[in-house]
Amino acid sequence: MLDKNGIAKRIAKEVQDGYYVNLGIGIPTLVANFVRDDIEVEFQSENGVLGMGPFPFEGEEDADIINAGKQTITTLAGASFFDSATSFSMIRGQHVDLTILGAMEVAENGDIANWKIPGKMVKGMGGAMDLVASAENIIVAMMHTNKRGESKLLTACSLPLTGVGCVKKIVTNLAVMDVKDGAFHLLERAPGVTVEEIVAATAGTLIAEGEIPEMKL
Amino acid sequence: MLDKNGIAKRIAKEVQDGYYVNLGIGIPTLVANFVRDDIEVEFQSENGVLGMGPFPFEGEEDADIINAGKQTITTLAGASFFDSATSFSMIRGQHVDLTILGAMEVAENGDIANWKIPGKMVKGMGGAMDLVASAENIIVAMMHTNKRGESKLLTACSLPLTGVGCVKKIVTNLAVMDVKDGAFHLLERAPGVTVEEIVAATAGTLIAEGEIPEMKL
Amino acid sequence: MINKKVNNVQDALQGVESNMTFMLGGFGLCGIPENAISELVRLGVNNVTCISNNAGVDDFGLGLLLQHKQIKKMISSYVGENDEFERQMLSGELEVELTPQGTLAEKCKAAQAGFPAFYTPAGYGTEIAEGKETRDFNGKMYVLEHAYKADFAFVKAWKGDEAGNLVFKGTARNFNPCMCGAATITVAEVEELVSVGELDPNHIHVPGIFVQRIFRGEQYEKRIEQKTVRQRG
Amino acid sequence: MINKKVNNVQDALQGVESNMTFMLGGFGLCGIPENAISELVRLGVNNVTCISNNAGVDDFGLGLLLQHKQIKKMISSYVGENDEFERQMLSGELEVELTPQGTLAEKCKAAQAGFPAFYTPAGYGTEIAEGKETRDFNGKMYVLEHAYKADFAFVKAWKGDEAGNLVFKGTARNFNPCMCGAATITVAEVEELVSVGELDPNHIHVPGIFVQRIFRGEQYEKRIEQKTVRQRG
Repeated sequence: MLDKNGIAKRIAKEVQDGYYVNLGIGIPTLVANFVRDDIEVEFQSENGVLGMGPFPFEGEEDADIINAGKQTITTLAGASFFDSATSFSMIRGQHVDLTILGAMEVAENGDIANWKIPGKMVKGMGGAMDLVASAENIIVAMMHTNKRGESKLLTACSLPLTGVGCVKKIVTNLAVMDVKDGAFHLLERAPGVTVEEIVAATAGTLIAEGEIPEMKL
Repeated sequence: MLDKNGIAKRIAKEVQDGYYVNLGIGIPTLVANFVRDDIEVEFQSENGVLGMGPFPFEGEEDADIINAGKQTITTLAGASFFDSATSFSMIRGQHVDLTILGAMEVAENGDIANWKIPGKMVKGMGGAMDLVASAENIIVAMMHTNKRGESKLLTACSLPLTGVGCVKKIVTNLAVMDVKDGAFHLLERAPGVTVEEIVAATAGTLIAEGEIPEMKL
Repeated sequence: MINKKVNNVQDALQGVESNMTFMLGGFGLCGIPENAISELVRLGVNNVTCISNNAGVDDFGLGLLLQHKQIKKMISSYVGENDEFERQMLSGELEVELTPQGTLAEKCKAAQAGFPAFYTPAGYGTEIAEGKETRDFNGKMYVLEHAYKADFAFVKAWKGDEAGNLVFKGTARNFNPCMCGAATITVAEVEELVSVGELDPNHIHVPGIFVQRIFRGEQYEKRIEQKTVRQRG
Repeated sequence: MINKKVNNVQDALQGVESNMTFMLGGFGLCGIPENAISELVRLGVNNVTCISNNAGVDDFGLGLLLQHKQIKKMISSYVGENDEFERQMLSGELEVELTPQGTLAEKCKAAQAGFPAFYTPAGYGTEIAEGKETRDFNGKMYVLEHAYKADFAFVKAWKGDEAGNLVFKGTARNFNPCMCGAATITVAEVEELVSVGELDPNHIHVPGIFVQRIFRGEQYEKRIEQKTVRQRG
């Protein structure tokens, strides 16, 4: 079973040379730490920066330079700042190659819910609705089950949707899955996790054909 | 009767303190020469400059700094350069206070034609269609009649339109007129020109009520 | 040069009244018009609608207006990080309209640019699209979203000149340029107000035509919401 | 940093073929991609559609492609200043689609920004609106215009870096930024190609994400169309 860093590490393998990548808040943010350093990648943050670098050293943080999670950041050579409309032109115009974000629920048809629990929590969708409606390549990073042990991979989402039929791949603490043809397709098991455990933790249709390899990190 | 500079001089009196002004090619360009220097005005050119100044001195022209008429220009302190989309945001968003442009024909309902003579000449509308469709304050600068002596102030335009019901004021070599309620309303006569001469040169409905003063330049 | 300079925040906010709609720049607490917000608190205008990506934190940014119950309605994309907000929303004291972030930016931009409405894919198939026109273009579905209308836009830039030209620093730019010219009156506050001619005309982020009033803000706290650092190797 | 640098105009135009649609930046002869145009002439591709505000003059700019009869269709807002153009248009050799200048800019911008279409007041009630959807918003009429699609966009900037970031000078900016990222492949040519880190990240007009290839143009004539000067007092 993977921890959050493990999920981030596995997702980092999906990041290819020449990719512009948007990382959501939470586990996705950790992905930047694990991307191979022999490939060229640029990170975009929807509040208006391309070419994000690591967090600043203590005392070097600048209130005017943050990411979408409101964290202080640095920029790398070749970076640029721009306004919010331009930022979403990059996203809506499909210039960002890969979007990695968290979710509360994903359905077997690719629907995703991650912004609202009616009556309980409404933080808002931020840029997530724009991202999932536009991105051609979306990976969801999340725990396979919620805090109550219930599957987050469902036949249909029960929470208000963020986007419809948009999720292509999911990496959880238990597995890597493609989402296509109305089902979750098991590709890899997390270290030490059996196919049976994944099946048991998945409420939606899960297809596991042939030998399912353990993921390499 | 006015010459081109006279028309420009009369129109310059319509330019008020604090106005952003877009000047079309031809007579309108001359208006800049006659604006009072005790008021604050900024000239916008739709190819991407705000704060245009006079033409450069010989040897100081810069191929990268031109106006919409492709003429070399200079800029004043406080000027800015921007792209074409931003430029038309200023125009479409009604941030430009006054638009002065030429015309081949104007109709008594405010229609204007100035971009095409079917079978003869098609230079294109350039930014004129955007300007006339958006501007709240449009003054047409033109000769009262064409080269064949025919009136350019008509009941209805015969040439393909540039915009509908948009012209508010016309200054010609003969007169100043408001365009409202489906008619040309005579406001001022050019020096030495009689009301009768203006009536004779106007094909559309011309209303001349009371004493029509001679214009002051 | 058309001079947009006013002497202080009081002059800059002349005409502000209760029941108005305001746009406020900033992302989180980054690039917010701190001085205009303080003055709105001091003026005590209430029943106002605020269009702003976020709602500040409990004791800073728009959180100050929430604290004083001056806001009738918030239009934002993300409103976490604010307990008082959550309390007012759940109790029904505060009306909230959540809008996808890119849509929010573009609804301001549309108002600035004279576009009445636009089609965006964001929110299609979600409750955000309920009651809105949707349409297929080239096999993909889009939602029709309308331009915002506001009485005042309050933005914050790094530098500005008397002609109203603005320059931003880092990610403090965010929504600020999109809101300039999107309201009847745009008020820009800057850290440094320079004379015309000092800013490079090639590097002006917002031309002065989109700004009606400009002033130098008295002080900026520029609070950091999530200070995150790494250890020195 | 994702490196977009290619060594020369030949590498930059790899994949260019006859029958394609191109966008070309520039206003008149100001800010046109001179080197890309020369290479298009050399490659001899024909039957192409060109989206560009103007069509150059008889012996320079896009006029060169017209001279060699490589253009099937021009999409522009203004095509005066070119006799060969007029001859080909009147004889029916050349297809011409005239589009209001602001609409042309925005059709490029829409392609860049992922908007399928937009409503603009320009051209309402004229032959430009014939056959197009029109619509009333708040008592004013608008025309629905669709985003352009192009195979290549050729733009010219003043400076650029290896990451594809672009900076423009004066009014040579014009349509160039609107076209970046509006085609499958955007090729930027620059007068000066600098290393990453040399351009101020606050003052980049076009972020590199909108550019696929960048090269330093061998030479620029930068011809002036209407040299206009005043006398020294």
